[in-house]
Order: sequence, then structure tokens, then C-alpha cells
Amino acid sequence: MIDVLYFAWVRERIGLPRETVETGAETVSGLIAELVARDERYALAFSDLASLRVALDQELAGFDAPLKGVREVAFFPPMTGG
Amino acid sequence: MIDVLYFAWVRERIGLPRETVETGAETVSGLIAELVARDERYALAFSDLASLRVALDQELAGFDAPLKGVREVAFFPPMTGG
Amino acid sequence: MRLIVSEAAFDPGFEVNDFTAKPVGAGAIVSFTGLVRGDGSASGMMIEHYPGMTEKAISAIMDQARLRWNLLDSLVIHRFGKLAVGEPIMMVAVAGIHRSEAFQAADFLMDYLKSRAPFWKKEIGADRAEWVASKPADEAALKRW
Amino acid sequence: MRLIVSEAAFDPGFEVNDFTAKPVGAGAIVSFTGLVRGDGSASGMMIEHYPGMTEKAISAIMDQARLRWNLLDSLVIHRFGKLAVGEPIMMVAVAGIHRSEAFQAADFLMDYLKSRAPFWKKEIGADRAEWVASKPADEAALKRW
Repeated sequence: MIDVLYFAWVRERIGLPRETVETGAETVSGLIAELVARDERYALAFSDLASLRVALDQELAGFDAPLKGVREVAFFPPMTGG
Repeated sequence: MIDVLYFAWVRERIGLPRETVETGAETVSGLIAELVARDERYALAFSDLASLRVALDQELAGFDAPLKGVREVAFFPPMTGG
Repeated sequence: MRLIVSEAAFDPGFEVNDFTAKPVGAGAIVSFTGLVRGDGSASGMMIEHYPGMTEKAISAIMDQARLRWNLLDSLVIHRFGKLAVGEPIMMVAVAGIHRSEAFQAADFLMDYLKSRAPFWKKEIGADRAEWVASKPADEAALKRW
Repeated sequence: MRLIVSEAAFDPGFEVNDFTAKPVGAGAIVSFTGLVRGDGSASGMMIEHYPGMTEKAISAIMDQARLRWNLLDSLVIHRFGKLAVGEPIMMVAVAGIHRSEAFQAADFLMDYLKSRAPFWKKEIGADRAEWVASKPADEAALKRW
């Protein structure tokens, strides 16, 4: 069980800000593959990984990062604060 | 007739903030030579030209700059504002 | 060090004075205030953020700046939610002994806040709302440090 | 563009707000405030200046910055006379469209004010008063621009 959070246009495309996911995926990429397989909204949100960032337990990470021990995964576009 | 102004420690060494000088000097260096010849206070103030700056009519200039047409000469140490 | 992430408006002048009064021995205070620009037809902005990560990410950036430039104090304020054109979005202030370290630290904080703090801006116009795209120049700016 | 050379104290926060409210289209406001540091036994500072040349020199520096970075507005305040430790000596503020030009312009203004505006500082201690020596680093900083 892992909390998955979505922000900005990722949230809008998927249609929800967060959900709890049951997953056997070992890496972020594996989790994305599972989500994309669900339906078109996910496929659209994850269609261009180069325009996405991921954080594991609130720290930026790579798509090949392992999920073991992670409680919170967040997907979002590059940040535009400041 | 030219107004000569002194600032900071140059003013203190010479003992006055400004004076009007009758000079035939053609350059700043010539004017300095005339002043130094007057007495020790001037000699002391002008003993190290590398630590002095000069402005002609309120614009920074070099010691070899001509005095023709100049109404106001100022001598001071390097600036320390800001 | 003080960090405020809030929906509420803030008063840059009040914050500058409050900040300036505190650090003992400071010779240089640099502040940056970011305002909603209102390019074209935009009437305002909506800022989304990632509660929790925002505070962690900014605190880490502030720690880096403090150690690297030996700052006497630093302040970051960043708003989220709805903002009108002309309103202050965020503010950074740093206190240093000398001017060059204060300028560098403030510049560094801004570059990192821009690309490493989890905020996302959406420009609101009369008949449209669009997520602001990140600029390659912003990511490139991090390489300066 | 606004330049104030004055013996009177000023309120940095008030000036920041007043300045921030004016330029239309600004996205970035950078301000610098210089404070009397009070190194060692110093209790204050006396600042001498060259009336007339001060205003001319600073205006010329502000003109340069405005053209080079396409600034929307700029402000310089510099005091002279007697100042106590902790008091603001001077302030620079610039308004730009983007942050990098605002940072650069403020940094440039400070470097030039430091070495090209006719002010001289004398540190006042309990039993001494000494003219502050100019630093080679300040003159060298001008080469950055």
C-alpha cells in the first residue's frame, strides 16, 4: 500500500489529487506501468516522462528509484515557483 | 582663479575644506607642485599620489589632465561609500 | 532562519524592517520580492504546492545557503492559492556581513526556489487558465552554483 | 528613477513598499540595505560627501544600469553625517521584469556606488576616529561589469 499524489496538470489529467495504491512494483517505472495500464487518463498523464518529476517520501528521485520502504510517491511537472 | 576642494583626510591634513587658488599650472600635477611648495601640510597631504583621487568640475580625472577651463578641482582619497 | 508558506498576503516592507532589525553585526541586507506580472491578458495566478515537501525542500535550500555564505539570518516567504496581478508572490531576504555574500546567497536561494521547491503556477486569464511551463534557463541557472 | 542624498534617517521597509507599488509590469524587486556594522570598538560612523558631485556620479551610475538591464525603475538612498551602529546607511532598489536582471542591476549599482560615488566613511570609536580604507577588492569588483 502506497500513497500516490498528483499535482498541477498531472492531477488534472488523472482527475484526483491522491489515492492509495496496492502495488507489487519494485521501482517508480514499474508503478507508472501499472497505472498506465489502468485507463486512458493515466496513459495521458504519463505519456511524456521527460516532462514529469517524481518525489519519494517528499524527496526528488529518478524513475528507476526503488519503491521498497517508500510510503508516499508524488508525480508532478517541473516546478515553477519563485 | 580656481576653486580647490579637499575631502576626508586630505581636508584634515591641509586644515581646510576649500580655497580659491590663483594658479598658472597647466595640469593637475602642476597645481599639486605649486601647493606642495607652499608648506608642510600640503606636502604631507600630497605625499602619496597613489592614495589620492582628483575630480575636475565633479568628474574623476587623471593627474595629467589639463586645467584649462576648469573651475573646480577636488582632491580626496579613494571613495568608501555604499 | 524563518520560513513561511502561506495562503495569506504579506507586507514586504514590514518583513524587510522586521528582518533588518534582528541580525547583530549585519552590514548587508538583500531582499527579493516576486510579483505577479500579468503578461498579456492574465488577471491573476493560482499557485499549487505540495504541503510538507515544500517546507522540507525550502529548509534544505536555506541550510545550504546559510553554510555556504556564513549568513547571519535568512527569510523565505512563499504564498500559494489565488493571487491578483501586482501582488507579492514570495520574498527572500538574507543578512550578511558583506554585500557580495548577501547578493550571492539571495540569488542562489531564488534559483533553487524556482526549480526545486514544489510550487506550480497557473496563469488565470479572462477566458483561459494555463499552467506556466518551466524554462530551460531556470534549470540551467542551477549550474552556476 | 529616484535618488535621495540626505543626512536624515530613512525607513527601508517604507521605501521598499513605496518602490514596489510603482512600476507597472514588474516581476522582480531587489533591494539592498547597507547597515553600520560596528566592528570591534566602533560606536558609529561619520560619512562625508561631495555635494553636487555625489548626485551627478550616482545619477550617471543609475542611467547606466537602467539602459543595460532595461529596468522599470530604480531607487538609491544614501545618507551622510553621523550614524550609529545598526542604522541603515544606504539603500538600492531596482524593479525588473525578471529576477536575473534585477539581481545583476542591484549588484552593479552597489559595486559602482562603493567605489565611484564620492562618500568617505570615518569609523568612530570610544577613543579613536579612523578613515575607512578602500579595499582593493572593491575596485577589482568593477571589472566584473
